[in-house]
Amino acid sequence: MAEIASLSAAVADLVRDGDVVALEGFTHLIPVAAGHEIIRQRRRELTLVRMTPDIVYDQLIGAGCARKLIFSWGGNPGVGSLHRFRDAVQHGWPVPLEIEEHSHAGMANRYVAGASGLPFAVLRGYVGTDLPNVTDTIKPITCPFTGETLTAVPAINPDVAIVHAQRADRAGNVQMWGLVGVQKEAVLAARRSLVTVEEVVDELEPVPGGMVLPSWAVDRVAEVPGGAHPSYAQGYSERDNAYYAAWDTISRDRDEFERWVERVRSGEVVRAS
Amino acid sequence: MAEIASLSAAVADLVRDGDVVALEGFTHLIPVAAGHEIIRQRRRELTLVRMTPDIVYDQLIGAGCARKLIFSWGGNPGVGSLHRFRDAVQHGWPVPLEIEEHSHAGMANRYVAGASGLPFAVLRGYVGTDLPNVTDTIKPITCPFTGETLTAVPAINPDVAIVHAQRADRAGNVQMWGLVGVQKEAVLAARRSLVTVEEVVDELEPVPGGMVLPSWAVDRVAEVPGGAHPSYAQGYSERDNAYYAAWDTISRDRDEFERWVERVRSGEVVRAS
Amino acid sequence: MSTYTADEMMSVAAARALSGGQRCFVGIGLPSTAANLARRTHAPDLVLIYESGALGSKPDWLPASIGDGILAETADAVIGVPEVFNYWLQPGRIDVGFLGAAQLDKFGNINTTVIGDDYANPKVRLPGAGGAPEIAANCHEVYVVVRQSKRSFVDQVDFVTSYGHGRGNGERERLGLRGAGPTLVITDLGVFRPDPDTHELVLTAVHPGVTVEQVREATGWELRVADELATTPTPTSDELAALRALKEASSS
Amino acid sequence: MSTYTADEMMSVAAARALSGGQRCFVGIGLPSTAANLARRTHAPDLVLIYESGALGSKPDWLPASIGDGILAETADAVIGVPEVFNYWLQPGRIDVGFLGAAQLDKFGNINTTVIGDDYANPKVRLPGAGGAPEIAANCHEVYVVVRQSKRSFVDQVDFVTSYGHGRGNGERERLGLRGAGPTLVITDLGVFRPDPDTHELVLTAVHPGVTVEQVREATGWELRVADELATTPTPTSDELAALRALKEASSS
Repeated sequence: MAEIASLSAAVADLVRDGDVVALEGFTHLIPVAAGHEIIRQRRRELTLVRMTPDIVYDQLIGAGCARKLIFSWGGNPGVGSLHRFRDAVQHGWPVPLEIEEHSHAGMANRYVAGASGLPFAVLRGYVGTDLPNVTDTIKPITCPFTGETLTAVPAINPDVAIVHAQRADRAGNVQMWGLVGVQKEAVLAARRSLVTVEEVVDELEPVPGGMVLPSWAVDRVAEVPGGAHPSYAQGYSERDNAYYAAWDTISRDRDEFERWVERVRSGEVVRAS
Repeated sequence: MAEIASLSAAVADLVRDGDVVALEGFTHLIPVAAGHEIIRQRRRELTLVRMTPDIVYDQLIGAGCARKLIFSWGGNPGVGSLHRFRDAVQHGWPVPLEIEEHSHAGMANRYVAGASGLPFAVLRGYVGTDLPNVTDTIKPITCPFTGETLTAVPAINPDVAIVHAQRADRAGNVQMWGLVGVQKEAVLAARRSLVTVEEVVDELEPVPGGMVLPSWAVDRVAEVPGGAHPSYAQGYSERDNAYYAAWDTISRDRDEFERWVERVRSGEVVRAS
Repeated sequence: MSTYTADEMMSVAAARALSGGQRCFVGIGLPSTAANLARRTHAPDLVLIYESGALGSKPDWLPASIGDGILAETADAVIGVPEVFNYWLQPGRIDVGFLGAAQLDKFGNINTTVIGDDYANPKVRLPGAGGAPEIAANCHEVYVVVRQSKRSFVDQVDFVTSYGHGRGNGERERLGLRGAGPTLVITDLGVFRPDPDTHELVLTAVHPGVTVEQVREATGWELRVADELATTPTPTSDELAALRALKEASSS
Repeated sequence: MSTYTADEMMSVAAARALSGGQRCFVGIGLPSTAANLARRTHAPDLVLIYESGALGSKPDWLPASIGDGILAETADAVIGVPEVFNYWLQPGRIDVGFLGAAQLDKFGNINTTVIGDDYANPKVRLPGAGGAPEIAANCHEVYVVVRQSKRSFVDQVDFVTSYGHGRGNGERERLGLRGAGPTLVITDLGVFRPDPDTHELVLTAVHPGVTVEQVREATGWELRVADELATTPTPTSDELAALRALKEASSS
């Protein structure tokens, strides 16, 4: 059963140096505040997993929390590049960043396999591309019925998955709606899980398009209103497009970025702002 | 784009002798009226696919429409055996019935593979059972990453899938909610598809737990209120448990069953009743 | 003390085996009766999972089928059937798989496929596997509830639909199956548990008024009896009242 | 005639390539602009599919990202990301994949991964693959929209992120890829189509006022020009009005 905890206690309990950690949320419902808490707690040597590492991963990478990134698209959506990510890959700053690179279809299926208790997934993917030449977690597999060759990718089973959702009830059942990405799969694939929510309510009113994760499939729930900012929570907030643009400036310069990290560490930046 | 048609025209257009046909619906939303229309149109030599062949398949088998059944559980749920199914398997009446037998997990994954454009699916299943000894569509497969042996089953891609849903709009977009079984997978796996609906409406109001199949993924929509009887359509009708019990009597005796078929053929039984 | 039937004793004994907070994958019929009774008596927070796609159902009456509307309407979450098997059952998230059986053998293997030794020409064609093979494989443990007779309780099943302990002696582990398999069998006569070494089912308790001789008569193999044979406590009036209320509500 | 920019010409030309009723898998940026413009002008029943899980979105303004709320709120159906790729893209249900590119080569191969020939030590680290490799593989055909320069239009991409026609001459078919691959490339200078035999991209149209020499200057390989070179019709005032209204609404 999920325990309702503070964000800092939940991150302290669940996230350890060296862990494989997935903060998921496909543009919508990105658990940014939890990422900041990881920076604040100075976690190190994490293997970060995420289909679309965007600014929250740029922040974690720039703050030196990560030694490896498993991903399929790393950019500032609608704006451009991730400068901290590029700096880490191109110049090893602040620490070298190993990368394991897939496509979205491959990553989504890796989570599905992880959630399904299978060691691998099968897809029609990567054929003809250079990705199998640089990523050793892409292999051919033969259909035992037709003889056709397809592509296999291994399951992802993070030590910890963190997602953001709209609501939880006091028993820790979690409800989310709108674009739900691979959040359910990430939670189910992980050994431990934390869900930050906009609010904890007495009862989860059913919502069109809503999905419920039962309390017994989640370890911790933390109430963090606005915890997805500058991403959004449908029904609670709008995407802050201006912040994504502003991040381009903050992140372009190492010194300016480090001042931002200091603000996070001092507790001044509680949400992305 | 789905064309809105009468049930008889849709079945005449889509279902041909010798086809592989899946009528899906997991206890809820079973397309019974469409099954009766297939009996009325005297289709022959069908390979019938269904996870839970219950009374609608008992009827199709007894009426001599089928030469083969691919399934995972054949019974009258909550009542007992399917007498027409047993008679066909044990005595070849009215025609012999070949069977291909799986588990629910295997069948569900066969539909998933079919819907996904993959030739096979992988699961942890069948291990230690006698099913692989009698069913040749169950094979071992090795994980290319861990070396572990798992089980593979081939995709199901029916010629025609038929499901029942609560509503469609005039453009042919289909909406269903409640227990949705493998209905989406069956439609997406099939070459042609028919959805019978309780009603065609001007606009699909979003519903909690609702799922929409876009018009362009469906071939025909037919308005058949009560078309799931004696199964039910959540929000429209209740399961007719008495009818399931009554079927036990009708189906136990060949003559009584044949009188029932005549009533269907004469158009007297439009719904199961 | 009120009177009760052997079936009621069986349902009560099966219900008692479940404890609060457990996640229980429920087959229809006897298992569903027992699981719902447990939820209405000593285990209100038992989590019921039905293969039709209902996670955490809280029905007020006994559903006639695994797809009754009441299961979806009272569920914490309603999901598609592929997700039930792939995301919830297969990874080992379910504590107890609660199954029935047409035939059960000495090592807890279950047959719900055919009676007779020729699959192609069966004496009796049964419904088939349903969800049971993977429930038996992937739940942490399996409880079986079955009415006992020489016909249903056999030395070796005609067809292994759901694997129990094979021919015993650790075969199950050698096949790489993750769950512990059948750890408890509850019948209308008594309770059986597998021997820890051989995995043969051993009679560990008889229901009140049942003799070992009666159980032996209804067992198709040479019955082993535990050194310390228990007697099941009789159903309490609360248990019987709850069971009868569940059944009454479902038939009304 | 109103004046317009080269980018506007490119978006209008790209929009015109789409026709009503087509199912279009839309990347963000230039492809999304073109697809939404098509829906607001000549192809109102174009079906827009975004990898974030929105099937049939009908946004009133240009979304800043593939996950904007407007995409979910106006969609026919909202689904999870695994389902987008497995149930909708992979089986070949989508007519057109509309992609951008950082680098595009003579055979329509796309690079969005790294600039430079050492993957481990790239000159420029780009965002990576996203959904593009499987969009390029599994849509019936692929349209690419890209601003053209000698840097972006190269003889051979540094990294094949999304496979076009390989090194040409039917390589794509031999790999067993089901979709036809890139059949149309629209730039700010003109329009390219693959030669039916060699699959090399050939200039088939120039935008008004653009010379073949200008296109040649902005092409990193020895440019081939179609025998019958067309000139793109200038944007109509309706097209420009619709495009500007879309952009205005999105920045307000």
